[in-house]
Amino acid sequence: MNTAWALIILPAVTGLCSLFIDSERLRKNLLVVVAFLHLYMSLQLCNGSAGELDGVWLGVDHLTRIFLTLTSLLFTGSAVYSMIYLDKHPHADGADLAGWQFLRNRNAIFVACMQLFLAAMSLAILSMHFGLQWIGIEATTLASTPLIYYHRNRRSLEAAWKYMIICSVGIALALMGVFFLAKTTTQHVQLFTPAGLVLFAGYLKLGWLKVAFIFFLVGYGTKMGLAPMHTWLPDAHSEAPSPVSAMLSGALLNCAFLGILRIYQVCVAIPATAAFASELLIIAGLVSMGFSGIFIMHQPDYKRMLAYSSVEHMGILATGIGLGGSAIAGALLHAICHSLIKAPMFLLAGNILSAFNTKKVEEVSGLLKSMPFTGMLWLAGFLAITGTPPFGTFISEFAILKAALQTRSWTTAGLYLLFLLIVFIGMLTIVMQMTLGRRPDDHADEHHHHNPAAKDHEQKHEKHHKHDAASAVSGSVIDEDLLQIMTPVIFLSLALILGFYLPEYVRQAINGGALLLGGAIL
Amino acid sequence: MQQFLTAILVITCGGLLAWLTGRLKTLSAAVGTGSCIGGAALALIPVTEILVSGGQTAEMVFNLPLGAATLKLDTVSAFFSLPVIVLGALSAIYAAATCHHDKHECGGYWFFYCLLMASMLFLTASANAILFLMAWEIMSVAAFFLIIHRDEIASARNAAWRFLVASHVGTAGLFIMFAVITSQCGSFEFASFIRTPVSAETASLVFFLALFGFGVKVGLLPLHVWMPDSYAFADAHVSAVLSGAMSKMGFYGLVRVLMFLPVHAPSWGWALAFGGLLTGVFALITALAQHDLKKVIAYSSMENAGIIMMGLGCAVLAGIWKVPSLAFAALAGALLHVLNHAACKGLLFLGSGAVYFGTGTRKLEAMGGLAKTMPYTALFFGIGAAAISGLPPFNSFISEFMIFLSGLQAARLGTSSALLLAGVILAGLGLIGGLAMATFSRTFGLVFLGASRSDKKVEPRESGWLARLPMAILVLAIFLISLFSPFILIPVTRVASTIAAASGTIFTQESAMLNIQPVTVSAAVSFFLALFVVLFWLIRSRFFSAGDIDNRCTWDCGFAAPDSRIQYTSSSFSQPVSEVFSSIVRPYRHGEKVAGFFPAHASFRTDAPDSLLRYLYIPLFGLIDRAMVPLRALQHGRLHLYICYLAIVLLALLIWKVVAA
Amino acid sequence: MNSIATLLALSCIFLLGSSRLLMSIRMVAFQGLLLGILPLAAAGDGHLSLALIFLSLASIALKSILLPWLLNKAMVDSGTRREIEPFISFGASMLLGLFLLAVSGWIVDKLQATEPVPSPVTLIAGFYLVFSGLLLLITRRKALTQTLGFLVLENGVFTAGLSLGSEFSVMVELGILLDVFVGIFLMGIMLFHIDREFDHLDADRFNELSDLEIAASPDEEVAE
Amino acid sequence: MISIHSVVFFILTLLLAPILPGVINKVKAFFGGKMGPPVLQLYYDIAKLMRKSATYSQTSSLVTRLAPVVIFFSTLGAGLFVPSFFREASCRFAGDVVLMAYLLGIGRFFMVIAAMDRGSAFEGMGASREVLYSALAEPAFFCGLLVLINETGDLSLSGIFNGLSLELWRQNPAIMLLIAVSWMIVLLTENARIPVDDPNTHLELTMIHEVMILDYSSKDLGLIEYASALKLWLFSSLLVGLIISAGAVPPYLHIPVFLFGILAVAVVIGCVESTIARLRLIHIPKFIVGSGALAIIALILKIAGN
Repeated sequence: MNTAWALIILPAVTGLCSLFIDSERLRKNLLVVVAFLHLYMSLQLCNGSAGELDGVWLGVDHLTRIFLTLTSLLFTGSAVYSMIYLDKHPHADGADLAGWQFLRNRNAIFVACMQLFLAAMSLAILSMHFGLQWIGIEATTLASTPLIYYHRNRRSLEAAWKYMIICSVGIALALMGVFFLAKTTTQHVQLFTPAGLVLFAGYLKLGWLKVAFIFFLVGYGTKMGLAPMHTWLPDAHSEAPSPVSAMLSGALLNCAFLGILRIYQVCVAIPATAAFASELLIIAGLVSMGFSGIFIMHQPDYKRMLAYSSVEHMGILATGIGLGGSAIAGALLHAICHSLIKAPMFLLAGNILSAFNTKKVEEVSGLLKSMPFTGMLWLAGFLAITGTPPFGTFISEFAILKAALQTRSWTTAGLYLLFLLIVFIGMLTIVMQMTLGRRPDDHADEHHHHNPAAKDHEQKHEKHHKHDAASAVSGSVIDEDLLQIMTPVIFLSLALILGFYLPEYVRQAINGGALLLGGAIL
Repeated sequence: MQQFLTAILVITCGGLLAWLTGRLKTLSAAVGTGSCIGGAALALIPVTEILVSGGQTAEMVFNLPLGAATLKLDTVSAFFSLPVIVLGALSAIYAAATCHHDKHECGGYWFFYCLLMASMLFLTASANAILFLMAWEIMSVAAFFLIIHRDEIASARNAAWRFLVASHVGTAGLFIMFAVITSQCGSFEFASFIRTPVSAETASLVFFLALFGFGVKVGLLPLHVWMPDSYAFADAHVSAVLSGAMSKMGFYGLVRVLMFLPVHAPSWGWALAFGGLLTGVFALITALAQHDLKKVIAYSSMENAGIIMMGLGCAVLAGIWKVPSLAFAALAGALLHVLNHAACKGLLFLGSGAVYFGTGTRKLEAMGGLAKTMPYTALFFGIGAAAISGLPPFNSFISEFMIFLSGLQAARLGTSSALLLAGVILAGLGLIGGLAMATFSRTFGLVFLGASRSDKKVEPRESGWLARLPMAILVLAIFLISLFSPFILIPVTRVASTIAAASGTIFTQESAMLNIQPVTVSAAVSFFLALFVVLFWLIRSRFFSAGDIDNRCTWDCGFAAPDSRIQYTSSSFSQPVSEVFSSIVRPYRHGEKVAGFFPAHASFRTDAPDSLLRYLYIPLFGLIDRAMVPLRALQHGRLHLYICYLAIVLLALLIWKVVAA
Repeated sequence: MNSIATLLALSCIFLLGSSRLLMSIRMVAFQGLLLGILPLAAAGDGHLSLALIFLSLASIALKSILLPWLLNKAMVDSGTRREIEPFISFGASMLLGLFLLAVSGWIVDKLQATEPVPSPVTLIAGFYLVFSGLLLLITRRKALTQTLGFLVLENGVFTAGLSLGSEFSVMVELGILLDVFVGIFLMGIMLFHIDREFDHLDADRFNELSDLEIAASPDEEVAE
Repeated sequence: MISIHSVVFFILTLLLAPILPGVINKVKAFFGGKMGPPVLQLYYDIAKLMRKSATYSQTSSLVTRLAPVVIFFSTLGAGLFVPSFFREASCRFAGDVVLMAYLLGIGRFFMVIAAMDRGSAFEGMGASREVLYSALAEPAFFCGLLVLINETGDLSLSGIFNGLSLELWRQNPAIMLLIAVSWMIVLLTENARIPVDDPNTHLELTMIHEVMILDYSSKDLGLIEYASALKLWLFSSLLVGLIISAGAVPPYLHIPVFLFGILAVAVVIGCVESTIARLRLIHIPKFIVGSGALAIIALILKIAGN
């Protein structure tokens, strides 16, 4: 139990301290040390006794296991990455913020808020008490807003403001949901936790439970990025520094997702509400997938593309949970794979951004030649995120589809596949534009290749061919730092392994979680 | 089984090694080729065992996230892995021989080549839906990376894009298909698919989904649009493998699915037969209008897919009508044609590669007279061309003959539907055969005969012996298959009976002999004739005494100074055909009218891009794009309205679920 | 208790109508005060726990003193005095406010049909505050007013919570209060930044980030 | 499978084949009110060609020299399966018709590539037309054939044509007539006769068969001329077999009746050639497809019949 509290308090304290540390190196090292410490402790906690600890405030069940391990793994990754990221952005003093001296150094704020962010997420994941969980999730918003505003320019300010307002409103509604949920039980709840409420399942007042679920769905759904409440997501993800985007998409969304899972856990205990909740979740999921499809097609900004892909995957998760049965296990597996793939994608996007310093897709090309590793990983990540075997996403998506067909919900299955296809096509077009072709420097004749008017462009290829091949091999290669590549490689290979081998630990966690949510084991 | 897996492993690891050693071109080429050949040799042992001795099948069980999965090598998978093994090894040799032409860094190229080969072998062996889909997707992805090898070329990128999108759409179909079956029987194992009975509707749903999904790979009529460009822009040896081996995997899948479903419906047979007919005819009339050597060959592989499909359709119907001999002729013909097509198509693509390296172009308009400078390539390509047009005494004739035979037997059957089937097969194959003959006589003539049409004065050079070796081997294979067709038909019979047995059709000895005997005779007769030709050719010079022969310039009806420019070009050759089928092919015509008494400069050129692409797919995708654009206004960046969405959703849900309820 | 709820509702209608920022801030502060004494009223006859009093004092301190002061400072620094004409005119938004009052009445009525609540009027007020908070957020142009709107929303949530009589242990309540405070605090800081970057506080003019423009049409369009 | 008896008839066929063109030309001369060349003219021509010295184009390659041999032997091979004189063909087996068609096909293949081998302006023209027309003719031939198979229940040419009897004509004359007409058209197409092609026009631009062999001389030309005469004979004997069904003729009358029939066919061709003008090139495909249409109608009638 103490470990659990330590997991929350340690990063919080160190975070606050690092506001006042002056040496850049010390701060960064602290960040990494805390990350690894957190990872170590959370692994210990999760390997410990199964089921809940005392579970009034904090507790560890299978869902916690999945998301806690995932979060601190991702945090470690992006902490390591942000070492080099901060080197690339030497700390510049922001103008003074209305006289608060200690808020001047943006790198200090970055490091501090990263750790506070971790603390908040740990709280959100570990807390069993609905109120405590709400505090945690709200805290994540507060901790991450300064991170999004890291670059201190208009765009990032706008993104941060939108993020702040929309998420706070959403979360406020979730709080109302929490109050309603409290109302469902007999006046004074001893155990205001999912497990506690499930014990009372027979006596819960369905009317209030439904209202509560609606508020939870809208509130936490906003944070999770379910359409049409996802509107903050692309802005925040595209403007935030890459390691932060990685955390937002890989870990934060999961926390909000967990928030919804917790009340769903209560809902499934009662048949009537179970059907009600599933219906809403499936609708929300499909709508999100559709939205992301629309915006990924011809998306001019590759970080926004990743953001919308996150919206899509949140949609997949919601659909999977809503479908029930073996789809729930599939959804949980999918959550793991998505985090393991999306985070490195954002980090790679960071590499590309720092090399080409543009977020425009059409200004990036020939990655495979100019940044071979990043380019190859970018392609691999694309294949992984679109559910190409042997990556884990393939297994999870297939499991969800199978469940959809088993429950005879043809329209769901059809739309699900259609949206997956649209997203695939959209991302493929963008990724090919970025990775293939010549480097921008010898773009000159690229255009009159492209020129559709040229009737006999085939002939041109013949002419250009030799020279193309020559220019393809000649030319300089942008050097890539080991730290930039290592994290993505590790995460992607983990996602790859999940494709054909589920470690017993993961399998137990997933199956246990699925059972908690009234699903079938994988 | 162990041997087979080791082979796959060897190939994959060899590929990885080749990638790592990518900087050293020759080394990585050596590693890649070596692993491909070694793996092929290893895999060939169990495959031949199973095919020759028959019966015993090897199994092995894996553990996957979604439960245990079986790898199984039975006669059918062994048969379909043959083209992969042979073509894979031969094309690898060819690639090694020609890789010095390639200025790119080839390590990754080798890796994906090996991956493609390995995944196809794995595919044939996988007896589990998940494994199958995995292998299927890896295969497609590997092929994609092979196609984008020359990614500086915009059209190559388009081709690759189209390929991957098409194969993904197809795979979506397969996803649903397998999900439907598994939701019926709960397990992902093929064995359990066969055991569980399904309702007629489900069976039809499954079959048509499979036809869609696998049809994309084999190039069934409306789904073929990825094919020509991908084959054209990939390197020769890659196109050889894609066309000869990968597209055959589609047929493997189709056959498997037919084996899952014990009870077939007539509609499937008709769909296959008519689909095959339309595919074949469309492919050829489009091929005749092409001016890109490799596109012609690509369309012809679509045509052969059509022929195979007709055979399968006939077999399905015959199975329903309970006419074993008819079913046997059709099925064995189709299966044999798979092998034959692989051999011919490999030969033709490799030959086209040799031509490309020799002349530096793929355009028929710029070729001609290569027979003099590249005699071997000319010989090999000529044999390939004659073979793929199904002319005796070459191998494709044997398989087409068997399918014809099934048509004739259907005609004898007498029922109306049988007559209709016979009409489709006989008339269809007749037309297809004629058009194929037209296509390949045109291609061979334009490329190798006459005088050179190209204006650049570089002398085309024959490719090295190492590059010619695979072609020679394939030619040998062509002759062996046709010469020893009765013996080749023994394993084919075994495979065919395995497939037919799944749907309850049993081939008796005489039902097989009924078809094998005529095959033997016709093979023998055509070989005797060939023998006569050769003998006569040997003594031919005796008839001409020394002074008897003199050489002049071509007698162009008295035109004194003929030169290469007055030759018939590919456009003019295809003109009559495009004229007849102009409603389908719709070639573009470029060039100005000849005017005045002494016309100065005039030129004429046609090209015929795939009409389905032009009139169906590009407009369709454009439409979808345009439909999506207005919706993007939803993300307008106005905070107030974003919050408005939130409020609306909240109110809507409250009113819908709480107040209204 | 009902009287307090009524006051809250009235203050909302006033907020919807007023164009002067200073007045709006004061009105929100007044709401904070009311909200602070609401739990005491709810607890009613006799058993006032020490924790309860402490909580209400804390919330009064935060919501009706600290935050208004912060916002006031922001307003003064930015030198904006009054809200420019919103998307929906003040009169219209007042009418809309009345309509929302009706809606929340309706919803609460429906909710009550299944499960009775201790004080429906307070719950109505809670819903009404939430809705009008949203309305403020949606219709007002100034970032400052949006912050106010958010505060109103929060107040609404708390009112609803109190009306349902579902209060948690002190620790949770404190945590919630802390979160709200930090949130508004951050918003305040950002207001300064917005003022410095854009030298205006018009949130409706932030729409640099959008998906309205489209990438150059990709490969599949290229004619063969 | 092969009997001395049938070999004799096969040799007889080979000997008589070159008469047909002679007969046709006689008929045409008669219509033109001329004497015309003797009936045995083709024999003389071939004999003369065999003695002449050869000329080859410099652009030509081995293909030009190989083609005549292949054409000759493939036609010969095709002849093995075609029953003449209402007797067994010298070689029969199930589906031999396919082999026959494809043997003619390989002959055509070589004819075409040889034509392209000289790189001349005109021969390619002929080639491009030849391949199209022959391809269009195939379905007509096979459709007709499968109706006959359905009637006789045999899969070999000999079997089919010996199985035919007047009964068929009596039962469903329409079908038989349609087949006969469509096969007549096929014959005209395959053997390059008017209205598809004009063997002795003097304008190469409109030729098909003749223009492909412009560059041949001496023994090569002789072989080709003989092969095409033989081809004409084979197709005519199929037509005769169809119209005068074997069942209707008593064995001792086989030879005279067959000879009469085949001459009649030649006369008919002659009449057609001298009465009808050559079609314009753009109309020829319709003409051939028309024959296919007739055959298909026959098939449909048959299907409707049972």
